[in-house]
Amino acid sequence: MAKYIIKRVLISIPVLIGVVFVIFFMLNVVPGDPVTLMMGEHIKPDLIEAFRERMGLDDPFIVQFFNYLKNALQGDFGMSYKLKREVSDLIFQAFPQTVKLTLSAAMVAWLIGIPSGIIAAVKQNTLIDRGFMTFSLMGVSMPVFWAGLLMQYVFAYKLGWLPVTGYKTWQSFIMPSIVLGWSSAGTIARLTRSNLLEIMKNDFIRTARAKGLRETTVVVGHALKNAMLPVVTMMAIQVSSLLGGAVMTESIFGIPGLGRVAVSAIGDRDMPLLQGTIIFTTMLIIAGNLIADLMYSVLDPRIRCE
Amino acid sequence: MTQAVLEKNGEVQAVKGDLLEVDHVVKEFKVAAGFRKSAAVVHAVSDVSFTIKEGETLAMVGESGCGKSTMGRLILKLLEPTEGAIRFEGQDLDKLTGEAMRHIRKKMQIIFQDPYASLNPRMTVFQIIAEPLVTHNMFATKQETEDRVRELLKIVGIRPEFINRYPHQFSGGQRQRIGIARALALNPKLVVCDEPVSALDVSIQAQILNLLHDLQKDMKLTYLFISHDLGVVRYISDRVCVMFLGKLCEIGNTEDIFKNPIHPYTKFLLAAVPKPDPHLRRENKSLLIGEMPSPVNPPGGCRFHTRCPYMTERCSSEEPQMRELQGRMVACHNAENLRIQ
Amino acid sequence: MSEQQNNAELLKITDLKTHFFTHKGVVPAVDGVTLEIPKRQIVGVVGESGCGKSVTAMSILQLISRPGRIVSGSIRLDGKELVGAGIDEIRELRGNKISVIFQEPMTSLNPVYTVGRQVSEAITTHQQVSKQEAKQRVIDIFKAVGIPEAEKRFKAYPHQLSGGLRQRVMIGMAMVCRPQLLIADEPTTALDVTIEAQILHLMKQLESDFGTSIMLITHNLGVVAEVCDYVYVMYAGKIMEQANIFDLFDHTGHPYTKGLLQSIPKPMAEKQRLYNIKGMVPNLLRLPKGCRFCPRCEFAMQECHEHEPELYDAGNQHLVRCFLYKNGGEPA
Amino acid sequence: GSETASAEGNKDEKISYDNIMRLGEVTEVDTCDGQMTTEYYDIPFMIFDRLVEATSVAEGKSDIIPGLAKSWEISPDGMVYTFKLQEGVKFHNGKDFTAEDVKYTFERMLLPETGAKNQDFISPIKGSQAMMDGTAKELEGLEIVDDYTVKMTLEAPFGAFLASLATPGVGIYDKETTMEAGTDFGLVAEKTVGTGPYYFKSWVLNDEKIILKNENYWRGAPALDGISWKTVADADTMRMMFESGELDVFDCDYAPTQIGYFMSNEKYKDNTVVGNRVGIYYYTFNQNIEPFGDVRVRKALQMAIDRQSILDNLFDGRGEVLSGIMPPGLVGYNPNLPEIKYDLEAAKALLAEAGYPDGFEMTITQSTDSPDTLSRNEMVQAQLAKIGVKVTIEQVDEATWYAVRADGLLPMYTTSWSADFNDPDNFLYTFFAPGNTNKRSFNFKNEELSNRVVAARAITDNDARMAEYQALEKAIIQDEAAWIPLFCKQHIFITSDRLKGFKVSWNGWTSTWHYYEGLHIEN
Amino acid sequence: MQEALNVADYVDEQKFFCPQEEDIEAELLDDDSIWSSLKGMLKKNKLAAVSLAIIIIVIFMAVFAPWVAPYDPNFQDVENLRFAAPSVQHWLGCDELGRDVFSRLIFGSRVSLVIGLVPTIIAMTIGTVMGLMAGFLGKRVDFVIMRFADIVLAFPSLLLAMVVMYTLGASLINIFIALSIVKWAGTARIVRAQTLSLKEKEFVEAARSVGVKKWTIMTRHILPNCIPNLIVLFSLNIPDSIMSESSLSFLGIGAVPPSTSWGLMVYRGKQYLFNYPWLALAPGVAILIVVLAFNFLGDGVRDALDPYLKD
Ligand SMILES: Nc1ncnc2c1ncn2[C@@H]1O[C@H](COP(=O)(O)OP(=O)(O)OP(=O)(O)O)[C@@H](O)[C@H]1O
Ligand SMILES: Nc1ncnc2c1ncn2[C@@H]1O[C@H](COP(=O)(O)OP(=O)(O)OP(=O)(O)O)[C@@H](O)[C@H]1O
Ligand SMILES: [Mg+2]
Ligand SMILES: [Mg+2]
Repeated sequence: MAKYIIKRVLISIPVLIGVVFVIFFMLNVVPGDPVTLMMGEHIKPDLIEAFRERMGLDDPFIVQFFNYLKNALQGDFGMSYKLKREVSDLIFQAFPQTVKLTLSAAMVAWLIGIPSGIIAAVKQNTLIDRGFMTFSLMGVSMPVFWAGLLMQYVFAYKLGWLPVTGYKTWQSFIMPSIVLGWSSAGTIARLTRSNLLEIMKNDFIRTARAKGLRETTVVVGHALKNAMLPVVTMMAIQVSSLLGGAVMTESIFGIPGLGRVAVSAIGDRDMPLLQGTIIFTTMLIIAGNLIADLMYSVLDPRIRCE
Repeated sequence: MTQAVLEKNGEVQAVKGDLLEVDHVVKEFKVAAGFRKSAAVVHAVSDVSFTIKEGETLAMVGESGCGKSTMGRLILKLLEPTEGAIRFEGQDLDKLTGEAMRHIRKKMQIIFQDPYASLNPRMTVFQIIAEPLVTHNMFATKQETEDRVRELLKIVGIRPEFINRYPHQFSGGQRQRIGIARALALNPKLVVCDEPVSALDVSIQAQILNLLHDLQKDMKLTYLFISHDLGVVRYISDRVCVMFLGKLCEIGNTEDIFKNPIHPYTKFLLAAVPKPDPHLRRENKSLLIGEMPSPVNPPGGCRFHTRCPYMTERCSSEEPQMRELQGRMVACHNAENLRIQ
Repeated sequence: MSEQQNNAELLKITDLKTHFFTHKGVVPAVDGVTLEIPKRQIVGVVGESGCGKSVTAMSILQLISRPGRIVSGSIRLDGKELVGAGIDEIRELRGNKISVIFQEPMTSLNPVYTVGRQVSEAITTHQQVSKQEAKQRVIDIFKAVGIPEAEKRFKAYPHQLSGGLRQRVMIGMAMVCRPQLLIADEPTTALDVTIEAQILHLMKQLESDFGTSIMLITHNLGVVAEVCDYVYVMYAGKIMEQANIFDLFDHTGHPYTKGLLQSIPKPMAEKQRLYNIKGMVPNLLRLPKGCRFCPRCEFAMQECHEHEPELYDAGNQHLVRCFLYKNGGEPA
Repeated sequence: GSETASAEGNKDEKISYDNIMRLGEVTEVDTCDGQMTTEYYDIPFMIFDRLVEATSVAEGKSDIIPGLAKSWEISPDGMVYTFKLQEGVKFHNGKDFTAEDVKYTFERMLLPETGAKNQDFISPIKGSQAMMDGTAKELEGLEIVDDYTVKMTLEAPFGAFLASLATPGVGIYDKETTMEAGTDFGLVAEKTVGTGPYYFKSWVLNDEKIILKNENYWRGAPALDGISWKTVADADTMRMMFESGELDVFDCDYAPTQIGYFMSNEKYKDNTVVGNRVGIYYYTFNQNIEPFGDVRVRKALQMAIDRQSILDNLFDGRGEVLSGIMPPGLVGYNPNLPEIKYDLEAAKALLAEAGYPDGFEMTITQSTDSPDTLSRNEMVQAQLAKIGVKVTIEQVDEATWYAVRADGLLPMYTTSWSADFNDPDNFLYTFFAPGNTNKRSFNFKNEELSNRVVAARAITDNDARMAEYQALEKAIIQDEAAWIPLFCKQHIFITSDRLKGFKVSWNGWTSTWHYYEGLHIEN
Repeated sequence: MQEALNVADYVDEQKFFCPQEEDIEAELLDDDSIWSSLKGMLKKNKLAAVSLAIIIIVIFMAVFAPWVAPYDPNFQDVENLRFAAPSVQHWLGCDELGRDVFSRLIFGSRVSLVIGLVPTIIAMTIGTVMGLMAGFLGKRVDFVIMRFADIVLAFPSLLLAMVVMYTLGASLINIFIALSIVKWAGTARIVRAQTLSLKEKEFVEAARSVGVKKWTIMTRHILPNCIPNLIVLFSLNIPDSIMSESSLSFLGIGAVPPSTSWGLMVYRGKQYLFNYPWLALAPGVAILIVVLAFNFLGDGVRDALDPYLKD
């Protein structure tokens, strides 16, 4: 198992490098000079040049890229142009909030998505099916910021039940998790439903019924575990979309997480910060993938080692 | 025939009409196995040699997974052998590329077992049957192609009016006929039939077998007939080769083998076939015990020795070679003794 | 039929109709089947693909799923009516008094649970037994169905077993509650001949050891000849002929049965064309008028095109659905 | 030293917000070092003191009052300023404030390696150019007479020198601590030390900055326990937070469209604080882009925009349409400037005269994340359509916008400017000095006028200087039509019930050291 | 050979195994094509049918916007209609510049739908080609393409789209590019997986055995069999793109005025949520309904085309 994890981590290194390269490349073709941005408008051109040289910004693209990689491997992601702080510090400060938000949103997504999917599948093509699917797909169909604002309006502003923003108490995570989680619950519900329907056509379900099992035992005991396999894989993909949604959720709910850092870094052309953030979010996604794979192997004996 | 074949010494009468020669062919697949395990090697076909004469039907029988289909695919060069050579009309397929190979392809065709998977569901009958013709530019105009397709449909017993229908609009037996028409389109010499009737009901099976039989007569076809149904094999083939776990056990004339199997595996195989006659019921049939070993770790020595009741010391250590016995080839150390029984 | 034989009856299906209500129309997959399974017998049901064999069998346990349902008829197990019984009553029978094994051993087992667990579930569903005891019984039954290293296999997952072993597990699962009736729906079709022979042998043994009646569904007449006592021949949702095994082969009645038997390739000194039934099984949505078989029948008469024949008695419990037997005995 | 350690030890202590003013901000700031920013002065204002302070005497009027300099003398030629410094003032970490700190602070600003952005405010001092060029290490014009006396000699007389020393960028730093802090200065709360009424308590990025009261402030401790700034990225969220009592002040600049709502709401009637912004909204012309090289076209566009309508509809009419550069409240404001009339017919006639009877196509560029600017541009788009001018609104991101503007390539755009210090120089020089007009993409072509803008700095007679500025204003805006002035507007704040004594500074900014004076919370 | 086969005789002789005509005629009625499956699904699944109707109506309104919209979407009447509440004249009220919200909604649907469609088509075309090549050609091609896909999939997609948008600048074309870059990889993966399984199908082997060229096999045998899946993917990708656009709009890098999109309308309207709620609610609900409709239709299509889920 350990060997497998190590192998997986090693495999993801080229992907990470590719990600850095892509970002590096894209930010290198942008108009708008980060140096001018950083140094202000009053500075003399020759000083700008000196600064560029010092920062290695005059080197060829490839050289810059490899220098960056070299430093990153030693944990040095450089200094934010705009905020003039260590990128790693900024990220570590923001990281826990994003992880918390993503995890709690994932929980919400599963709590809404899986039961809805199961009920919809069992009651296929009935009003109940449509109702549950509509409910869970509504999250996918509302812009996160819009849903967030509406929730804030109702639950914080009108009813005063929850704080409008914040991240220090668990109460303040309720709305953001629901908004974000709901936005991917539909995907999970849909996948659960269609997998369950597919699994229910399998011969072994007939076998289970022929044994005299109750229908609930058949569905929950025999079909569900099989149906969950692709849903688990989905989880990894969810991480990516949850992180994307976190960008907006964090803005709306005032959570100082990675998404906020990323947005401002993009706006400010803060290359080192942006690269750092993307590397870390990518690592989160890769970790999500890895966890999904491991869970898959736990669930599916065909993959698990003998 | 060609130089290559003539140069081969021995087996003079075989040389004369050999259309296909399979020469010590080995095929191994590397598969990624399991979560943590590294790649494993499946020994699908191990050192198999046989020949097929023009106009004859050679049947290949054996249990599931013993390598029959793999052998068929090797012959058609859908797979490349790991070792060994396959010669068609004396030409080594391995060495042929491009145009030459395309030329050879016209002479070899295949009919598959599954009448559902073997026809592209998104193509019309016309497109399916015309594809070989178009690929090899057999006809200049579409009209000529269409005429030929219609003719082929008539031959296999499908009304030509259905030329623009899709496969799902036909029954299993009809689909199999379409598959046969496609195989015949280029006037092949050799047709590999990979279990062409296993998926069909007996009544339809009889129709198809009759058709194959008639076509062979009329078109001088040579068949490699892969099947696990010994009844069918006995009906259709001139010679039979029996495979076990990637290796040949026995090759010989059909009637000889059916009447007097030598290799222990052949004996069990024949004994296991249920006879459609309640009077022939035997309460104490000699049953083969156990399951087929895995082709990933085939047993050493004779591959059958783990299940063979006549196993001797030698069987587990030394691999038996094919040798001639009573006008056929057998790979068993104890063949002489068993013959007497 | 004598009084005594009636007593020996385990299952009696009378005029069963199971139809599928698809959007293309009503498919009468089983269309008035009457069938009896006596105690301690192996009864075969044969026929071409799609003629309603499996649906008949599944109707017994009411495992028919939408859009199908039993339209009418009666199914009695030991005199107890099953049609219209509550789902809980049926569930109590499933796997307990009546169990089934299916054609595909590959897909009939749940891939994510150990076979031991799946089999012991059959026990714990119907009986209050400790986990330990259930396990012991599973291991015992595994031994009984000839699974080597039964203790070890208890913890195996289906994918770790070969097809033959899986089918044995299926049989073990079916037998573990000592059912009165075992429905075997093409139990050997997916298996190699050598394995098939083993499984058939095992089934015969079960019948004699446990006294279980077996309903064996197959399209392989060889298999029927090998193990069955009594045979029903189905065609397009109806029983065409029923007879004991010897009568069926020796005094074949129905032209359809004859066709089936003659289509089997036989070892012949000289190769000649095989007999075959022309045409193919009709679409159940558009059944021909009159006898369902008459469009394919060589002996079809005017009458056959107009009226549906009944099952006519040809003596010795041999019934044939053909006008040739209207007057009993040998064909007119 | 030991002070820093104890500050760190306190990190986890729970802060009670009972007596802390809670404010909100939409964007996170990059630094609290006043030298390094041109946009963010809230905290620099509060934690640092300047030599002099600008105080609001009346609405839109300011006076210079003593700060860390308790008095000063100006030589008659306006070249030498001698400051007497407060004695006994201590920095937040207990270090004494002396003349050495003033020298250090000024030199730090000018040294190129600092990368400061506010050199303009002290660049009149002699030798500053040499330092900025990197040729001098010390500021020639700044002389320490004794520990509490500093003498500054200017390159040339500069009437607004004192006013510019009151700007937030020239807060005085503690030499020793600041040098030690290096690049952490302005970023790490404990290391950012001043003499101001509050000290920098904590800064959690994208979340909250807190300053707490300086018990030992030399003018006396403030009434508030502290001030917190929450970063709330979304203005609508911020407004909800305010309305549900999580913030004490809502700055209507974040939601100008909501002014009407708040002003007409009974609930907030007594909680509205209004100040005039000493500033101006305007549209620019890039004279390098045709047809804006033609003064007739520029004039036509000036007349074709209904500025009153924009003010009324987008800012609830809270402001005043302007026709020049200098807004009311700025010294030198000219109330008698002729009005630029909204006159479509005249505009059309001018366009026809310039050879564009059917109008032309043009582009207005804005940065993407500003729906308010977009509304303004869309109104202008619709208004200009009436004289046949077809406007395309182009959106680019902020960084690009600034970069392109600095290259002088931005087409027409709209923005606003408000006074850093109360002198016309802060407007005219910033916009129309040679070089500056290019950096702002005006590309103003009249060199004579540009040179006069620079020369006006050195006029020692204040009245004469003001007269020159007024003349320049008329020439540039009305004769040359170098830009389209729109209006000045009020800056409106809504405060919570508990916050008392909230005032707007003389220039209409939020950031003001008046957060010290008279502001308190009644719970 | 030809002379050996007198076709007519031959057929005559064989006629006893020639299937009967009525039978085939009967079989032919069982049409299982994609279209008939979809038709059957629409009959059974009312929600999908309603969804389809909604989508058709919206598309109709978008195409014929100038005729359908009651007013010019950019006509401002700031003086009189600023924040006019919904009324008989202005069904959904007016915005801060006195423009008719309903008309803007109709015109906005153009951009939103185009953003739903165009990037999806581009991305899926690229993804299909890539997936086909990777799956069919295998080896190095597969390796290179799939590593690229891995990289794209390892990005948080919205961030990637943002970076692309910032790099290229906000414009409709760039949204297309950004979303295409983000989305192609998903399609590529799915097509690759399907290609791998189709490649093993016997009809492909049959084609190979007669020497059909690789490209022909890919285009004639594999691609058409991916189509049901692609249809499903397509119908599920469209709502995704519409949502992505609204997210980008929220971050200020979505559609560019004067063209308005629903996302942009929500973004601009949200500041009036309290006082003039129709400004944000109307486009928000429009997005909700259309995206839901696409999702339901997509689910229906999946149910209909997925052989496992068929009854
Ligand atoms: N592409 C492949 N990759 C890996 N293993 C393969 C491949 N093709 C075949 N094999 C393995 O090779 C062995 C022989 O397979 P083959 O299909 O030739 O058997 P067969 O005799 O045709 O069986 P059946 O009667 O089931 O068709 C099997 O164990 C099979 O799993
Ligand atoms: N779910 C269903 N919907 C519609 N028709 C069905 C369904 N299940 C079975 N049928 C129809 O019922 C008929 C009988 O099917 P059944 O499975 O009993 O055949 P069978 O005799 O077991 O054939 P096989 O040998 O192929 O298993 C078939 O024609 C089939 O089309
Ligand atoms: Mg095979
Ligand atoms: Mg069946």
